[in-house]
Amino acid sequence: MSKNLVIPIGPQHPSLKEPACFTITLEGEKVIEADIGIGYNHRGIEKSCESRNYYQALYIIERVCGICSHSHSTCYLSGVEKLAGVEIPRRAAFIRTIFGELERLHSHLLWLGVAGHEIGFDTLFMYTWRDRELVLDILAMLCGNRVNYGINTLGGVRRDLEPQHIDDIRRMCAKIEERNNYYVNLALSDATLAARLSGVGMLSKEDALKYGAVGPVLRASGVKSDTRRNDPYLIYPEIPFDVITYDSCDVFGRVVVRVLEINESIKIIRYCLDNMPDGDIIAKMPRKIPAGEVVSRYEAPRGEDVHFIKANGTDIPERVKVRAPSEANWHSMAHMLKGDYLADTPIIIAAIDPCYSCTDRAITLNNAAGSKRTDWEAIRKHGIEFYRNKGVDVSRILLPEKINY
Amino acid sequence: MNPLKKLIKWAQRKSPWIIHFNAGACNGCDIEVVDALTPRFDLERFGVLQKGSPRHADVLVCTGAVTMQTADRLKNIYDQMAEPKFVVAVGTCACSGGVFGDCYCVKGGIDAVIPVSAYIPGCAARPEAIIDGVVKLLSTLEDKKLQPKNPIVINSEKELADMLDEAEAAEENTETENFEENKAKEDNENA
Amino acid sequence: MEFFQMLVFPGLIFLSVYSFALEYFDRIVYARLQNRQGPPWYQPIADFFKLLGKEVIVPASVSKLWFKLLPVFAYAANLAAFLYIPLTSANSLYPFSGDLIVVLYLLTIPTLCFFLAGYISEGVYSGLGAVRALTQLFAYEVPLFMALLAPAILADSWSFAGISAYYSAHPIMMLVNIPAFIIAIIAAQGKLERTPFDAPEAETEIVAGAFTEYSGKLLALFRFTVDAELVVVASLLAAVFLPFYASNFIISFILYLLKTVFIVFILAVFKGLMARLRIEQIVAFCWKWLIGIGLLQIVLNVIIKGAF
Amino acid sequence: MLDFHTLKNSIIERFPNLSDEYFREDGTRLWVKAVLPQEFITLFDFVVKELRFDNFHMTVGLDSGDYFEIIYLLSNAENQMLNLRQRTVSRDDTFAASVYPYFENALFHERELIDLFGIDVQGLPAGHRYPLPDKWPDDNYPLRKDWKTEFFDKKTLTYDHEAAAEAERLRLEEEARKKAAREAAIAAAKAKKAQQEKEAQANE
Repeated sequence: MSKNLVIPIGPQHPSLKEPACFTITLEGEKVIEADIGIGYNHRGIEKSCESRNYYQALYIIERVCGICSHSHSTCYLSGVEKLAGVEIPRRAAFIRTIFGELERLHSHLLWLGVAGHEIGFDTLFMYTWRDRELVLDILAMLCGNRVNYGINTLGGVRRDLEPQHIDDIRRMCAKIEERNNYYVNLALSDATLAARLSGVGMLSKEDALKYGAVGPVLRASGVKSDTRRNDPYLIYPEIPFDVITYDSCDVFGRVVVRVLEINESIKIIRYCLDNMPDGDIIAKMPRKIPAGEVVSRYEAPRGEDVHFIKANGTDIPERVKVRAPSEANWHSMAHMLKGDYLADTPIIIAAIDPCYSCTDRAITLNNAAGSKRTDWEAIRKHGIEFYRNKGVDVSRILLPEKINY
Repeated sequence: MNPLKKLIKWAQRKSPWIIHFNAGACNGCDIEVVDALTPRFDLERFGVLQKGSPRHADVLVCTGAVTMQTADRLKNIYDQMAEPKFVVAVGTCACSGGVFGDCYCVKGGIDAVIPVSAYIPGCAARPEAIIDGVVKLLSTLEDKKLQPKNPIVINSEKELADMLDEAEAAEENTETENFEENKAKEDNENA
Repeated sequence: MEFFQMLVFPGLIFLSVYSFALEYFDRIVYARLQNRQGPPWYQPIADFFKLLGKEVIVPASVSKLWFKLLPVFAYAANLAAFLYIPLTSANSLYPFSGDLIVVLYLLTIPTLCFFLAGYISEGVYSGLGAVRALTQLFAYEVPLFMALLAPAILADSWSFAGISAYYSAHPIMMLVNIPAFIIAIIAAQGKLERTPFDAPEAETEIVAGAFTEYSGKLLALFRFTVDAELVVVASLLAAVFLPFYASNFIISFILYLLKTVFIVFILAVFKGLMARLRIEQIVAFCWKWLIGIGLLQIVLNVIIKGAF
Repeated sequence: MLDFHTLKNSIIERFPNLSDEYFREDGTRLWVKAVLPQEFITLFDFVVKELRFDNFHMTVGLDSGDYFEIIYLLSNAENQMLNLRQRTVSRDDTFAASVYPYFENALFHERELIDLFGIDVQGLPAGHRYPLPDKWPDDNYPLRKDWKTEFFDKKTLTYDHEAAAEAERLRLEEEARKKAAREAAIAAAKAKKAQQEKEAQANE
């Protein structure tokens, strides 16, 4: 392949769970140039929040991203409650923390499976997703839905944790912890896993800070920064947990950071279950939020999630801005892609655990310079398009028999 | 040869290969679609395999409200798939645009762009619902008269152009029927 | 009689039926490894006939003749190789002195067909898949030849008949070839492009490698070739490394089935436990490790042959 | 851990025209009032270089009536957050300075300002438009207050300006009428109360 080959990965590609288009310029098997094309998921969430009151906007904010819906709703609500000057009851704060950590559990297990799938290790994919089912059962038991659990509401939590729920959660935590130890020594001992992951997607400490990486990607480059410690919220100031860092600066480090964070989350859940106070779970919230601006930060499974809310005294928010964690990692990922092999591209893209629906952004791939499409589709599409704007769908037309082919 | 046709129809019911495309979803449904392939809900029991290339797949599983950006890519993938092909819309957003229906950048459900064979509602449609939808789609294959079209092989731009001109000529004399058909299509689109 | 043998028993019908059976066995073992339930027994047959019923899309800029003929060449090479491998008795359909070498060379033709299929369909992904198929061919070909020729050196003859005669004479010699058997298994995994070595059709990187543009009947034939290759390679390994046969037909046929199922079981477990290696890691691994052990094995065999 | 007081003084002493009422403290966050672009760049450079606020979180675009504002969220190693504001001169002259030279990952945020607000951010490298789809019609900026989604026809991708203006006029009339009605009600209530007091005094 003397000339540089331009490979479009996406918008539909088996390794991507969501639409994004990466134009990778190759020299042989080495990647020399990577251009990110994301934002196919831009649905105009911020505009629709401005035509909904605070309760209705909560439903949109929860569906920014399917995997970290609790992070977005908690971040949004802590902002609105701060504006309204309402202090949510302690029991509600405990329940929110437990749900945040349950979400981190199933998100990290999900990512471990996807990473395994990217490098062709489907057995790891199947095992981790089987264990993830345990966490989803608990979530379904607690709040009725496996994904987009609507436990949060303005001023606190919708449902309480009954005693028999609590020992189900403890049993699940024990089972997940035992499975997770298996994954910890699998990650550290398996030869092919190490062969495929170490030395791939290097992001040095300075680059991580320069490009503003967040979450496990930052912590895997040796930077000790976690929003639960930097800007504590809910119950985190009291909880004794430590921030996991690993200084191998590559995809292998991100696997280790995420796997060890699962253990931390289990420790946090156990602490919350042990000393959860009684009391009511929701506080009275005024319908009209007084005018003001607030910035709320939350540690989502993929990194730091920042919400900006501006209220103008009515019951409709004037401006809601969501900065999802994946959006901060795009630049560091484009930097990581250069210099590695094509075979590593999917795992590097997956390594920052991108959540395109979170990033809510749209960039298109300029086909002129880009991919080399087989001529057949071009002709076939041309034919269908040519006839579509004439109002007749050619694929439905029964071509007269006399055309012999 | 009737037995061969019957065998092929049986085979189509028994081994639907799916290809998954997210047309702007919150990826809650995508995770549930992929979840249906994992040990607890194993879709391989029904012979379902996830395939990478549109050429290999029969069932296009779409999730998410179609944003304007993904609309023509979704159309492109649908065109690339080999007949007989089906489309399954998973999740409320795919069926009708869902909670993002009124956003400025969203075209609505999957049927705004391509014909859909099966709708599976649910905000994050559960894997059980997805499996039920796929199995129901398979069982409808029997009664629908499904003859695989003989392949139209087009070799060059010129040949395609002539074929389309003939089709255009054929279209002239069927102008009147098409007029009603188009009007009917207009009505149910803005209904 | 000859015609019957060609067409039915060791020939076309048996090969097709047995390749469906082995593909089913392989998928069930793989699924059970991931504690999934796995497909029903008729799944390979259903996949094959469903693909027959699908529309064939032929890219316009491709020479139609070659695009359609390549799967046929690949399958024909497989079938030809299968005729030379002894199944139930010491000598196969047409035993002659160098049939081991002929089978080995016939087995490289399918890989060349995969390369040509990927190359002429000019898609970005299929082009890359084709190049990877060739680079992998150079990686596993030499160790596979070494591993298969080591027992031949010990048996001092290039034909299956000679090998089975020698090893049935002194069976303990089979234990000497254990390292060669291990290398042959790993190289076979590379030849069949299965998971540790499936860079040429890595689903998450280059969609479906050389077969990206194929659909309908042609894809069915290609998948059929891949299954047939599994049968041929398994019976080749069985014929070279476990060359013992019973006297009457029924028992030796069951013995043959057991041998091939055992080999395919190892390949399936192998596939379940490993992650996919990058293409240059595959080449490095094959050239450094497999050839090293292969050379040792050949030297060992020469010494033993000299001694006895 | 320099507290906000020293922080404020160091900024005011470097930029005399920023007086104390320009700042607002709120927990661990220090908000700064809006500043015109020319002045903003020197302030931004001072804050990033000298005060070591080198962690960039995001930019937020705001349509505040007669001009646009851009809020930059920065934080330093001690996790104190400083929110600077830059405002454009007016709704039509939408020039704004870019911070891309300081923070490369501000690229997406600032492209978004261009697309969704129509703020003309100078100093960004060439690249695709962002985040709107490529078929999006020009000078249609969705996040502006006067752009309503219901007047945007998704099929033909055109914005119906007359209907929007019409609806705007109706809304203003409606508001005026309601305000007038409310004042009338208050006046009536006051009159009634005054009259009741007179009666109370009368019958004492």
